[in-house]
Amino acid sequence: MTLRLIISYFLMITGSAFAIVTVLGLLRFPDVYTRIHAGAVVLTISAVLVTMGTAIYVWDLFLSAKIVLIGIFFLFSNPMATHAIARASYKRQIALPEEYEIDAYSDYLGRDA
Amino acid sequence: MIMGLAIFFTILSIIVSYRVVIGPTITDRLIGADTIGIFMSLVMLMIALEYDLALLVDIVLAYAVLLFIDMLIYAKYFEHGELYK
Amino acid sequence: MAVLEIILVIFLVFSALMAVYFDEELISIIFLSIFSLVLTALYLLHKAADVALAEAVIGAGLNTAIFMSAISQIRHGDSD
Amino acid sequence: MNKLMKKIMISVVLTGVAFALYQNFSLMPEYQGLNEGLSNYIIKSGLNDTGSLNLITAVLYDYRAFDSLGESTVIFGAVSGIVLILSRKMLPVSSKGLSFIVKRALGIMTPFIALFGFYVITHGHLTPGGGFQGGVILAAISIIFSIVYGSAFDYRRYSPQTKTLFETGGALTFLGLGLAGILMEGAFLQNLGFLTAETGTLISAGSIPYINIGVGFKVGAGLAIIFYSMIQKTFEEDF
Repeated sequence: MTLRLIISYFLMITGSAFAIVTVLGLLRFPDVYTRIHAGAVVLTISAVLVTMGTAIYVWDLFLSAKIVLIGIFFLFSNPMATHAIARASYKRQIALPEEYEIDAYSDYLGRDA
Repeated sequence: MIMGLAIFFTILSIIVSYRVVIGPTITDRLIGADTIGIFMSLVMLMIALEYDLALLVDIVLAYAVLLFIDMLIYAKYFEHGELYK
Repeated sequence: MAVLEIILVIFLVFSALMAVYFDEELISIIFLSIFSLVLTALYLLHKAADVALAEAVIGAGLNTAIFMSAISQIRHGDSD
Repeated sequence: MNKLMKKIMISVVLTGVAFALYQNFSLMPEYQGLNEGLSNYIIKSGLNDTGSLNLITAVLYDYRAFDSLGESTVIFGAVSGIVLILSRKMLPVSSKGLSFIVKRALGIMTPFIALFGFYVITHGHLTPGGGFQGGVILAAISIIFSIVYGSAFDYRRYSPQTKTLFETGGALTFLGLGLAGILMEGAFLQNLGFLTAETGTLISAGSIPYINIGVGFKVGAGLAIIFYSMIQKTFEEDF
Protein backbone atom coordinates (compact mmCIF):
# COMPACT_ATOMS: atom_id res chain seq x y z
CA MET A 1 0.00 0.00 0.00
CA THR A 2 2.11 2.79 -1.26
CA LEU A 3 1.37 6.48 -1.10
CA ARG A 4 0.35 6.53 -4.76
CA LEU A 5 -2.34 3.90 -4.23
CA ILE A 6 -3.64 5.72 -1.15
CA ILE A 7 -3.95 8.96 -3.14
CA SER A 8 -5.72 7.22 -6.02
CA TYR A 9 -8.15 5.42 -3.70
CA PHE A 10 -8.85 8.69 -1.91
CA LEU A 11 -9.66 10.40 -5.22
CA MET A 12 -11.88 7.55 -6.39
CA ILE A 13 -13.81 7.37 -3.12
CA THR A 14 -14.33 11.13 -3.11
CA GLY A 15 -15.62 10.92 -6.65
CA SER A 16 -17.99 8.13 -5.67
CA ALA A 17 -19.30 10.27 -2.82
CA PHE A 18 -19.97 13.05 -5.29
CA ALA A 19 -21.73 10.51 -7.52
CA ILE A 20 -24.03 9.60 -4.62
CA VAL A 21 -24.73 13.31 -4.14
CA THR A 22 -25.56 13.53 -7.86
CA VAL A 23 -28.05 10.70 -7.66
CA LEU A 24 -29.63 12.17 -4.52
CA GLY A 25 -29.97 15.53 -6.23
CA LEU A 26 -31.44 14.01 -9.36
CA LEU A 27 -34.00 12.07 -7.40
CA ARG A 28 -34.92 14.49 -4.62
CA PHE A 29 -34.78 18.02 -6.01
CA PRO A 30 -38.20 19.51 -6.63
CA ASP A 31 -37.69 21.38 -9.89
CA VAL A 32 -36.34 20.70 -13.37
CA TYR A 33 -33.70 23.41 -13.27
CA THR A 34 -32.36 22.41 -9.86
CA ARG A 35 -32.04 18.86 -11.18
CA ILE A 36 -30.06 20.22 -14.13
CA HIS A 37 -27.80 21.92 -11.61
CA ALA A 38 -27.19 18.61 -9.86
CA GLY A 39 -26.53 16.86 -13.14
CA ALA A 40 -24.10 19.47 -14.40
CA VAL A 41 -21.89 20.58 -11.54
CA VAL A 42 -21.64 17.64 -9.18
CA LEU A 43 -21.55 15.01 -11.90
CA THR A 44 -18.67 16.78 -13.63
CA ILE A 45 -16.53 16.97 -10.53
CA SER A 46 -17.36 13.33 -9.75
CA ALA A 47 -16.31 12.09 -13.20
CA VAL A 48 -13.15 14.19 -13.17
CA LEU A 49 -12.14 12.96 -9.72
CA VAL A 50 -12.70 9.31 -10.63
CA THR A 51 -10.73 9.61 -13.87
CA MET A 52 -7.87 11.37 -12.08
CA GLY A 53 -7.86 8.61 -9.47
CA THR A 54 -7.69 5.90 -12.12
CA ALA A 55 -4.92 7.80 -13.95
CA ILE A 56 -2.86 7.78 -10.75
CA TYR A 57 -3.82 4.14 -10.13
CA VAL A 58 -2.41 2.80 -13.41
CA TRP A 59 0.69 5.07 -13.40
CA ASP A 60 1.83 4.37 -16.93
CA LEU A 61 2.82 7.27 -19.14
CA PHE A 62 0.64 6.83 -22.22
CA LEU A 63 -2.27 5.15 -20.48
CA SER A 64 -2.39 7.83 -17.78
CA ALA A 65 -2.22 10.53 -20.42
CA LYS A 66 -5.14 8.94 -22.26
CA ILE A 67 -7.24 8.69 -19.08
CA VAL A 68 -6.43 12.30 -18.17
CA LEU A 69 -7.59 13.22 -21.68
CA ILE A 70 -10.92 11.52 -20.97
CA GLY A 71 -11.19 13.50 -17.72
CA ILE A 72 -10.47 16.78 -19.50
CA PHE A 73 -13.05 15.89 -22.11
CA PHE A 74 -15.66 15.29 -19.37
CA LEU A 75 -14.67 18.59 -17.78
CA PHE A 76 -15.44 20.40 -21.03
CA SER A 77 -18.30 18.41 -22.49
CA ASN A 78 -20.70 17.73 -19.65
CA PRO A 79 -21.35 21.36 -18.55
CA MET A 80 -21.71 22.35 -22.18
CA ALA A 81 -24.24 19.64 -22.92
CA THR A 82 -26.28 20.48 -19.84
CA HIS A 83 -26.05 24.17 -20.71
CA ALA A 84 -27.45 23.49 -24.16
CA ILE A 85 -30.26 21.34 -22.79
CA ALA A 86 -31.14 23.89 -20.11
CA ARG A 87 -31.19 26.74 -22.63
CA ALA A 88 -33.37 24.71 -24.96
CA SER A 89 -35.84 23.86 -22.23
CA TYR A 90 -35.92 27.51 -21.12
CA LYS A 91 -36.66 28.61 -24.66
CA ARG A 92 -39.40 26.00 -25.04
CA GLN A 93 -40.92 27.18 -21.71
CA ILE A 94 -40.76 23.75 -20.10
CA ALA A 95 -41.98 23.82 -16.49
CA LEU A 96 -41.49 27.54 -16.03
CA PRO A 97 -43.58 29.51 -13.54
CA GLU A 98 -46.16 31.96 -14.75
CA GLU A 99 -44.65 35.09 -13.24
CA TYR A 100 -41.05 35.82 -12.41
CA GLU A 101 -39.57 37.87 -9.66
CA ILE A 102 -36.19 38.12 -11.41
CA ASP A 103 -35.61 36.89 -14.94
CA ALA A 104 -32.21 38.06 -16.15
CA TYR A 105 -31.88 35.41 -18.82
CA SER A 106 -34.78 36.67 -20.91
CA ASP A 107 -33.13 40.10 -21.03
CA TYR A 108 -29.94 38.42 -22.22
CA LEU A 109 -31.81 36.40 -24.81
CA GLY A 110 -33.62 39.50 -26.00
CA ARG A 111 -30.30 41.24 -26.49
CA ASP A 112 -28.87 38.16 -28.18
CA ALA A 113 -31.91 37.71 -30.39
CA MET B 1 -11.78 -2.28 -5.30
CA ILE B 2 -11.94 -1.55 -9.01
CA MET B 3 -14.67 -4.11 -9.67
CA GLY B 4 -16.51 -2.85 -6.57
CA LEU B 5 -16.49 0.65 -8.02
CA ALA B 6 -17.80 -0.70 -11.33
CA ILE B 7 -20.69 -2.46 -9.56
CA PHE B 8 -21.33 0.69 -7.52
CA PHE B 9 -21.61 2.91 -10.59
CA THR B 10 -23.83 0.37 -12.35
CA ILE B 11 -26.24 0.31 -9.41
CA LEU B 12 -26.20 4.11 -9.32
CA SER B 13 -27.13 4.27 -12.99
CA ILE B 14 -29.98 1.81 -12.42
CA ILE B 15 -31.23 4.13 -9.67
CA VAL B 16 -30.94 7.14 -11.97
CA SER B 17 -32.96 5.35 -14.64
CA TYR B 18 -35.92 5.78 -12.25
CA ARG B 19 -35.75 9.48 -13.09
CA VAL B 20 -35.58 8.68 -16.81
CA VAL B 21 -38.67 6.51 -16.55
CA ILE B 22 -40.78 8.74 -14.36
CA GLY B 23 -39.44 12.22 -15.07
CA PRO B 24 -42.30 14.61 -15.59
CA THR B 25 -40.71 16.61 -18.41
CA ILE B 26 -38.45 15.61 -21.26
CA THR B 27 -35.57 17.63 -19.79
CA ASP B 28 -35.51 15.35 -16.74
CA ARG B 29 -35.16 12.34 -18.97
CA LEU B 30 -32.35 13.93 -20.96
CA ILE B 31 -30.38 14.87 -17.85
CA GLY B 32 -30.91 11.35 -16.51
CA ALA B 33 -29.67 9.85 -19.78
CA ASP B 34 -26.58 12.07 -19.68
CA THR B 35 -25.87 10.99 -16.10
CA ILE B 36 -26.29 7.32 -17.01
CA GLY B 37 -23.96 7.80 -19.97
CA ILE B 38 -21.18 9.27 -17.86
CA PHE B 39 -21.62 6.67 -15.11
CA MET B 40 -21.49 3.82 -17.61
CA SER B 41 -18.40 5.25 -19.31
CA LEU B 42 -16.78 5.26 -15.87
CA VAL B 43 -17.85 1.60 -15.60
CA MET B 44 -16.17 0.91 -18.95
CA LEU B 45 -13.02 2.62 -17.67
CA MET B 46 -13.07 0.39 -14.59
CA ILE B 47 -13.47 -2.73 -16.73
CA ALA B 48 -10.53 -1.64 -18.90
CA LEU B 49 -8.42 -1.14 -15.78
CA GLU B 50 -9.47 -4.49 -14.33
CA TYR B 51 -8.33 -6.34 -17.43
CA ASP B 52 -5.21 -4.14 -17.62
CA LEU B 53 -5.63 -3.66 -21.36
CA ALA B 54 -4.57 -0.24 -22.62
CA LEU B 55 -6.45 -0.54 -25.87
CA LEU B 56 -9.84 -0.71 -24.18
CA VAL B 57 -9.46 2.91 -23.04
CA ASP B 58 -9.92 4.12 -26.63
CA ILE B 59 -13.49 2.86 -26.58
CA VAL B 60 -14.29 4.98 -23.52
CA LEU B 61 -12.98 8.08 -25.29
CA ALA B 62 -14.99 7.30 -28.43
CA TYR B 63 -18.11 6.76 -26.36
CA ALA B 64 -17.61 10.03 -24.46
CA VAL B 65 -17.28 11.98 -27.72
CA LEU B 66 -20.39 10.43 -29.23
CA LEU B 67 -22.43 10.88 -26.04
CA PHE B 68 -21.62 14.57 -26.12
CA ILE B 69 -22.72 14.83 -29.74
CA ASP B 70 -25.93 12.98 -28.88
CA MET B 71 -26.71 15.50 -26.17
CA LEU B 72 -26.07 18.36 -28.59
CA ILE B 73 -28.46 16.79 -31.11
CA TYR B 74 -31.19 16.48 -28.45
CA ALA B 75 -30.62 20.08 -27.36
CA LYS B 76 -30.79 21.32 -30.95
CA TYR B 77 -34.03 19.47 -31.51
CA PHE B 78 -35.62 20.89 -28.37
CA GLU B 79 -34.42 24.39 -28.99
CA HIS B 80 -35.51 24.78 -32.59
CA GLY B 81 -37.97 21.95 -33.12
CA GLU B 82 -35.93 20.74 -36.08
CA LEU B 83 -32.34 20.02 -36.88
CA TYR B 84 -31.89 22.19 -39.93
CA LYS B 85 -31.58 25.69 -38.46
CA MET C 1 -17.10 -10.21 -12.22
CA ALA C 2 -20.18 -12.41 -12.37
CA VAL C 3 -22.10 -9.96 -10.17
CA LEU C 4 -21.36 -7.10 -12.55
CA GLU C 5 -22.46 -9.19 -15.50
CA ILE C 6 -25.77 -10.10 -13.84
CA ILE C 7 -26.49 -6.47 -12.94
CA LEU C 8 -25.63 -5.32 -16.45
CA VAL C 9 -27.89 -7.94 -18.04
CA ILE C 10 -30.76 -6.90 -15.75
CA PHE C 11 -30.20 -3.28 -16.73
CA LEU C 12 -30.10 -4.28 -20.41
CA VAL C 13 -33.44 -6.08 -20.23
CA PHE C 14 -34.95 -3.21 -18.25
CA SER C 15 -33.92 -0.58 -20.79
CA ALA C 16 -35.12 -2.72 -23.69
CA LEU C 17 -38.52 -3.17 -22.01
CA MET C 18 -38.78 0.55 -21.34
CA ALA C 19 -37.89 1.36 -24.95
CA VAL C 20 -40.84 -0.74 -26.04
CA TYR C 21 -43.17 0.42 -23.26
CA PHE C 22 -43.33 4.16 -23.96
CA ASP C 23 -45.54 5.49 -26.69
CA GLU C 24 -43.60 8.67 -27.42
CA GLU C 25 -40.74 8.16 -29.85
CA LEU C 26 -38.28 10.48 -28.13
CA ILE C 27 -38.28 8.53 -24.89
CA SER C 28 -37.86 5.32 -26.84
CA ILE C 29 -34.81 6.81 -28.57
CA ILE C 30 -33.33 7.82 -25.22
CA PHE C 31 -33.81 4.30 -23.88
CA LEU C 32 -32.34 2.81 -27.06
CA SER C 33 -29.18 4.84 -26.56
CA ILE C 34 -29.02 3.61 -22.95
CA PHE C 35 -29.51 0.06 -24.28
CA SER C 36 -26.59 0.31 -26.66
CA LEU C 37 -24.49 1.82 -23.88
CA VAL C 38 -25.10 -1.12 -21.55
CA LEU C 39 -24.47 -3.49 -24.45
CA THR C 40 -21.11 -1.81 -25.03
CA ALA C 41 -20.18 -2.35 -21.39
CA LEU C 42 -21.18 -6.02 -21.69
CA TYR C 43 -19.06 -6.49 -24.80
CA LEU C 44 -16.15 -4.89 -22.98
CA LEU C 45 -16.69 -7.25 -20.06
CA HIS C 46 -16.28 -10.16 -22.47
CA LYS C 47 -13.12 -8.58 -23.96
CA ALA C 48 -14.70 -8.10 -27.39
CA ALA C 49 -13.00 -4.78 -28.01
CA ASP C 50 -13.72 -4.40 -31.72
CA VAL C 51 -17.40 -5.23 -31.43
CA ALA C 52 -17.66 -2.90 -28.44
CA LEU C 53 -16.22 0.00 -30.42
CA ALA C 54 -18.55 -0.69 -33.33
CA GLU C 55 -21.55 -0.92 -31.02
CA ALA C 56 -20.62 2.31 -29.22
CA VAL C 57 -20.11 4.19 -32.46
CA ILE C 58 -23.23 2.91 -34.18
CA GLY C 59 -25.58 2.73 -31.20
CA ALA C 60 -24.61 6.00 -29.61
CA GLY C 61 -23.68 8.23 -32.49
CA LEU C 62 -25.29 7.03 -35.64
CA ASN C 63 -28.62 5.65 -34.45
CA THR C 64 -29.48 8.74 -32.45
CA ALA C 65 -28.50 11.12 -35.25
CA ILE C 66 -30.51 9.25 -37.87
CA PHE C 67 -33.54 8.73 -35.62
CA MET C 68 -33.61 12.35 -34.52
CA SER C 69 -33.34 13.60 -38.09
CA ALA C 70 -36.17 11.26 -39.07
CA ILE C 71 -38.31 12.58 -36.23
CA SER C 72 -37.54 16.16 -37.14
CA GLN C 73 -38.67 15.38 -40.69
CA ILE C 74 -41.88 13.70 -39.54
CA ARG C 75 -42.94 16.20 -36.94
CA HIS C 76 -41.90 19.35 -38.71
CA GLY C 77 -44.68 21.89 -38.57
CA ASP C 78 -46.72 20.64 -35.66
CA SER C 79 -43.96 20.80 -33.07
CA ASP C 80 -44.25 24.50 -32.37
CA MET D 1 -23.61 3.21 -82.27
CA ASN D 2 -24.22 4.39 -78.75
CA LYS D 3 -25.96 1.15 -77.84
CA LEU D 4 -23.15 -0.85 -79.34
CA MET D 5 -20.56 1.05 -77.29
CA LYS D 6 -22.61 0.43 -74.18
CA LYS D 7 -22.80 -3.28 -74.87
CA ILE D 8 -19.08 -3.49 -75.53
CA MET D 9 -18.26 -1.67 -72.31
CA ILE D 10 -20.60 -3.85 -70.28
CA SER D 11 -19.10 -7.00 -71.73
CA VAL D 12 -15.56 -5.78 -71.01
CA VAL D 13 -16.45 -5.05 -67.38
CA LEU D 14 -18.19 -8.42 -67.03
CA THR D 15 -15.16 -10.19 -68.45
CA GLY D 16 -12.98 -8.46 -65.90
CA VAL D 17 -15.27 -9.49 -63.06
CA ALA D 18 -15.33 -13.06 -64.35
CA PHE D 19 -11.54 -13.10 -64.50
CA ALA D 20 -11.27 -11.84 -60.89
CA LEU D 21 -13.81 -14.39 -59.69
CA TYR D 22 -12.01 -17.21 -61.50
CA GLN D 23 -8.71 -16.17 -59.91
CA ASN D 24 -10.29 -16.19 -56.47
CA PHE D 25 -12.07 -19.51 -56.88
CA SER D 26 -8.98 -21.24 -58.16
CA LEU D 27 -7.10 -20.19 -55.02
CA MET D 28 -9.67 -21.55 -52.56
CA PRO D 29 -8.40 -24.21 -50.15
CA GLU D 30 -10.11 -27.50 -49.43
CA TYR D 31 -12.89 -27.51 -46.85
CA GLN D 32 -11.55 -28.86 -43.57
CA GLY D 33 -14.54 -28.82 -41.27
CA LEU D 34 -15.78 -25.96 -39.17
CA ASN D 35 -13.97 -26.66 -35.93
CA GLU D 36 -10.66 -27.70 -37.38
CA GLY D 37 -10.00 -25.27 -40.12
CA LEU D 38 -10.73 -21.65 -40.05
CA SER D 39 -10.65 -20.06 -36.61
CA ASN D 40 -7.67 -22.06 -35.41
CA TYR D 41 -5.87 -21.29 -38.61
CA ILE D 42 -6.50 -17.57 -38.30
CA ILE D 43 -5.48 -17.45 -34.64
CA LYS D 44 -2.36 -19.48 -35.31
CA SER D 45 -1.02 -17.90 -38.47
CA GLY D 46 -2.97 -14.69 -38.98
CA LEU D 47 -0.12 -12.57 -37.70
CA ASN D 48 2.38 -14.23 -40.03
CA ASP D 49 0.09 -14.02 -43.02
CA THR D 50 -0.97 -10.41 -42.73
CA GLY D 51 1.30 -8.68 -40.24
CA SER D 52 -1.72 -7.14 -38.52
CA LEU D 53 -1.83 -7.32 -34.72
CA ASN D 54 -5.60 -6.90 -34.65
CA LEU D 55 -6.88 -10.17 -36.07
CA ILE D 56 -10.38 -8.83 -36.66
CA THR D 57 -8.97 -6.20 -38.99
CA ALA D 58 -6.90 -8.95 -40.60
CA VAL D 59 -10.08 -10.92 -41.29
CA LEU D 60 -12.05 -7.89 -42.44
CA TYR D 61 -9.51 -6.33 -44.78
CA ASP D 62 -7.32 -9.25 -45.81
CA TYR D 63 -9.00 -12.65 -45.61
CA ARG D 64 -12.50 -11.33 -46.21
CA ALA D 65 -11.74 -8.09 -48.00
CA PHE D 66 -14.14 -8.95 -50.78
CA ASP D 67 -17.00 -8.99 -48.25
CA SER D 68 -15.93 -5.57 -47.00
CA LEU D 69 -16.03 -4.32 -50.57
CA GLY D 70 -19.59 -5.60 -50.79
CA GLU D 71 -20.52 -3.88 -47.54
CA SER D 72 -19.15 -0.56 -48.67
CA THR D 73 -21.07 -1.01 -51.92
CA VAL D 74 -24.21 -1.42 -49.79
CA ILE D 75 -23.44 1.89 -48.08
CA PHE D 76 -22.91 3.47 -51.49
CA GLY D 77 -26.30 2.20 -52.62
CA ALA D 78 -27.98 3.54 -49.49
CA VAL D 79 -26.38 6.95 -49.96
CA SER D 80 -27.42 7.05 -53.60
CA GLY D 81 -31.01 6.16 -52.78
CA ILE D 82 -31.34 8.65 -49.96
CA VAL D 83 -29.82 11.46 -51.99
CA LEU D 84 -32.04 10.62 -54.95
CA ILE D 85 -35.20 10.68 -52.84
CA LEU D 86 -34.52 13.41 -50.30
CA SER D 87 -32.25 16.00 -51.84
CA ARG D 88 -33.77 19.11 -53.30
CA LYS D 89 -32.30 21.98 -55.19
CA MET D 90 -32.45 25.67 -54.22
CA LEU D 91 -32.26 25.04 -50.49
CA PRO D 92 -32.59 27.86 -47.99
CA VAL D 93 -29.59 27.38 -45.72
CA SER D 94 -29.74 28.55 -42.14
CA SER D 95 -27.01 29.54 -39.74
CA LYS D 96 -28.73 29.97 -36.41
CA GLY D 97 -27.11 27.13 -34.51
CA LEU D 98 -26.77 26.73 -30.77
CA SER D 99 -25.60 29.28 -28.24
CA PHE D 100 -22.36 31.23 -28.32
CA ILE D 101 -20.74 29.17 -25.56
CA VAL D 102 -21.18 25.90 -27.44
CA LYS D 103 -19.98 27.44 -30.70
CA ARG D 104 -16.81 28.88 -29.18
CA ALA D 105 -15.97 25.74 -27.20
CA LEU D 106 -16.55 23.38 -30.10
CA GLY D 107 -14.25 25.52 -32.19
CA ILE D 108 -11.52 24.40 -29.82
CA MET D 109 -12.67 20.79 -29.50
CA THR D 110 -13.48 19.86 -33.09
CA PRO D 111 -9.86 19.48 -34.34
CA PHE D 112 -9.14 17.03 -31.54
CA ILE D 113 -12.21 14.99 -32.42
CA ALA D 114 -10.98 14.90 -36.03
CA LEU D 115 -7.54 13.84 -34.80
CA PHE D 116 -9.10 11.04 -32.78
CA GLY D 117 -11.04 9.88 -35.81
CA PHE D 118 -7.88 9.75 -37.90
CA TYR D 119 -6.14 7.91 -35.05
CA VAL D 120 -8.84 5.25 -35.00
CA ILE D 121 -8.65 4.89 -38.79
CA THR D 122 -4.89 4.71 -39.19
CA HIS D 123 -4.28 2.46 -36.18
CA GLY D 124 -6.87 -0.04 -37.35
CA HIS D 125 -4.34 -2.85 -37.63
CA LEU D 126 -2.84 -2.22 -34.18
CA THR D 127 -5.72 -1.28 -31.86
CA PRO D 128 -9.47 -1.93 -31.99
CA GLY D 129 -11.25 0.10 -34.59
CA GLY D 130 -10.61 0.57 -38.23
CA GLY D 131 -12.15 2.21 -41.21
CA PHE D 132 -15.81 1.95 -40.32
CA GLN D 133 -15.60 3.10 -36.71
CA GLY D 134 -13.22 5.96 -37.43
CA GLY D 135 -15.33 6.93 -40.41
CA VAL D 136 -18.37 7.34 -38.17
CA ILE D 137 -16.31 9.58 -35.87
CA LEU D 138 -15.33 11.65 -38.90
CA ALA D 139 -18.97 11.87 -39.93
CA ALA D 140 -19.67 13.20 -36.43
CA ILE D 141 -17.62 16.27 -37.38
CA SER D 142 -20.03 17.08 -40.18
CA ILE D 143 -22.92 16.42 -37.79
CA ILE D 144 -21.34 18.88 -35.32
CA PHE D 145 -21.02 21.50 -38.03
CA SER D 146 -24.61 21.30 -39.13
CA ILE D 147 -25.94 20.99 -35.57
CA VAL D 148 -23.90 23.62 -33.77
CA TYR D 149 -23.09 26.19 -36.44
CA GLY D 150 -26.14 25.74 -38.63
CA SER D 151 -26.40 23.99 -41.93
CA ALA D 152 -25.01 26.96 -43.89
CA PHE D 153 -21.62 26.46 -42.24
CA ASP D 154 -21.62 22.79 -43.12
CA TYR D 155 -22.61 23.64 -46.67
CA ARG D 156 -19.82 26.19 -47.00
CA ARG D 157 -17.06 24.10 -45.41
CA TYR D 158 -17.89 20.71 -46.86
CA SER D 159 -20.22 21.14 -49.76
CA PRO D 160 -22.01 18.00 -51.01
CA GLN D 161 -19.69 17.96 -54.02
CA THR D 162 -16.67 17.68 -51.71
CA LYS D 163 -18.33 14.90 -49.75
CA THR D 164 -19.12 13.04 -52.96
CA LEU D 165 -15.50 13.46 -54.02
CA PHE D 166 -14.30 11.99 -50.72
CA GLU D 167 -16.70 9.08 -50.98
CA THR D 168 -15.83 8.11 -54.52
CA GLY D 169 -12.15 8.63 -53.75
CA GLY D 170 -12.37 6.18 -50.86
CA ALA D 171 -14.18 3.61 -52.97
CA LEU D 172 -11.66 4.03 -55.80
CA THR D 173 -8.79 3.58 -53.32
CA PHE D 174 -10.29 0.28 -52.23
CA LEU D 175 -10.80 -0.89 -55.81
CA GLY D 176 -7.38 0.32 -56.91
CA LEU D 177 -5.68 -1.61 -54.14
CA GLY D 178 -7.65 -4.67 -55.23
CA LEU D 179 -6.49 -4.26 -58.81
CA ALA D 180 -2.92 -3.72 -57.61
CA GLY D 181 -3.30 -7.03 -55.81
CA ILE D 182 -4.19 -8.67 -59.12
CA LEU D 183 -1.25 -7.08 -60.91
CA MET D 184 1.42 -7.70 -58.31
CA GLU D 185 0.36 -10.70 -56.22
CA GLY D 186 -1.96 -12.58 -58.50
CA ALA D 187 -5.37 -12.29 -56.82
CA PHE D 188 -8.00 -9.64 -56.27
CA LEU D 189 -7.40 -7.75 -53.01
CA GLN D 190 -4.37 -9.86 -52.16
CA ASN D 191 -2.24 -8.23 -49.50
CA LEU D 192 0.64 -6.36 -51.07
CA GLY D 193 3.77 -8.07 -49.83
CA PHE D 194 6.33 -5.41 -50.66
CA LEU D 195 4.67 -2.89 -48.31
CA THR D 196 5.14 -5.05 -45.25
CA ALA D 197 7.41 -3.67 -42.57
CA GLU D 198 8.24 -4.63 -38.99
CA THR D 199 5.17 -5.84 -37.12
CA GLY D 200 3.72 -3.34 -34.68
CA THR D 201 4.81 -0.18 -36.42
CA LEU D 202 2.35 2.22 -37.98
CA ILE D 203 3.18 1.52 -41.62
CA SER D 204 3.09 -2.25 -41.67
CA ALA D 205 0.66 -5.00 -42.55
CA GLY D 206 0.86 -4.51 -46.29
CA SER D 207 -2.10 -2.76 -47.85
CA ILE D 208 -4.39 -2.97 -44.80
CA PRO D 209 -3.78 0.62 -43.53
CA TYR D 210 -4.45 2.07 -46.97
CA ILE D 211 -7.67 0.09 -47.33
CA ASN D 212 -8.59 1.37 -43.86
CA ILE D 213 -8.01 4.96 -44.94
CA GLY D 214 -10.13 4.47 -48.05
CA VAL D 215 -12.98 2.85 -46.15
CA GLY D 216 -12.78 5.54 -43.47
CA PHE D 217 -13.15 8.37 -45.95
CA LYS D 218 -15.90 6.52 -47.77
CA VAL D 219 -17.96 5.75 -44.67
CA GLY D 220 -17.45 9.18 -43.15
CA ALA D 221 -18.43 11.06 -46.28
CA GLY D 222 -21.33 8.69 -46.97
CA LEU D 223 -22.85 9.05 -43.52
CA ALA D 224 -22.35 12.81 -43.62
CA ILE D 225 -24.24 12.91 -46.93
CA ILE D 226 -27.03 10.80 -45.42
CA PHE D 227 -27.33 13.06 -42.38
CA TYR D 228 -27.21 16.26 -44.41
CA SER D 229 -29.88 14.97 -46.78
CA MET D 230 -32.13 13.81 -43.98
CA ILE D 231 -32.19 17.01 -41.94
CA GLN D 232 -33.22 19.17 -44.86
CA LYS D 233 -36.32 21.22 -44.55
CA THR D 234 -39.35 20.04 -46.47
CA PHE D 235 -41.25 22.73 -48.30
CA GLU D 236 -44.93 23.06 -47.99
CA GLU D 237 -45.16 24.10 -51.64
CA ASP D 238 -43.80 20.77 -52.73
CA PHE D 239 -46.95 18.94 -51.85
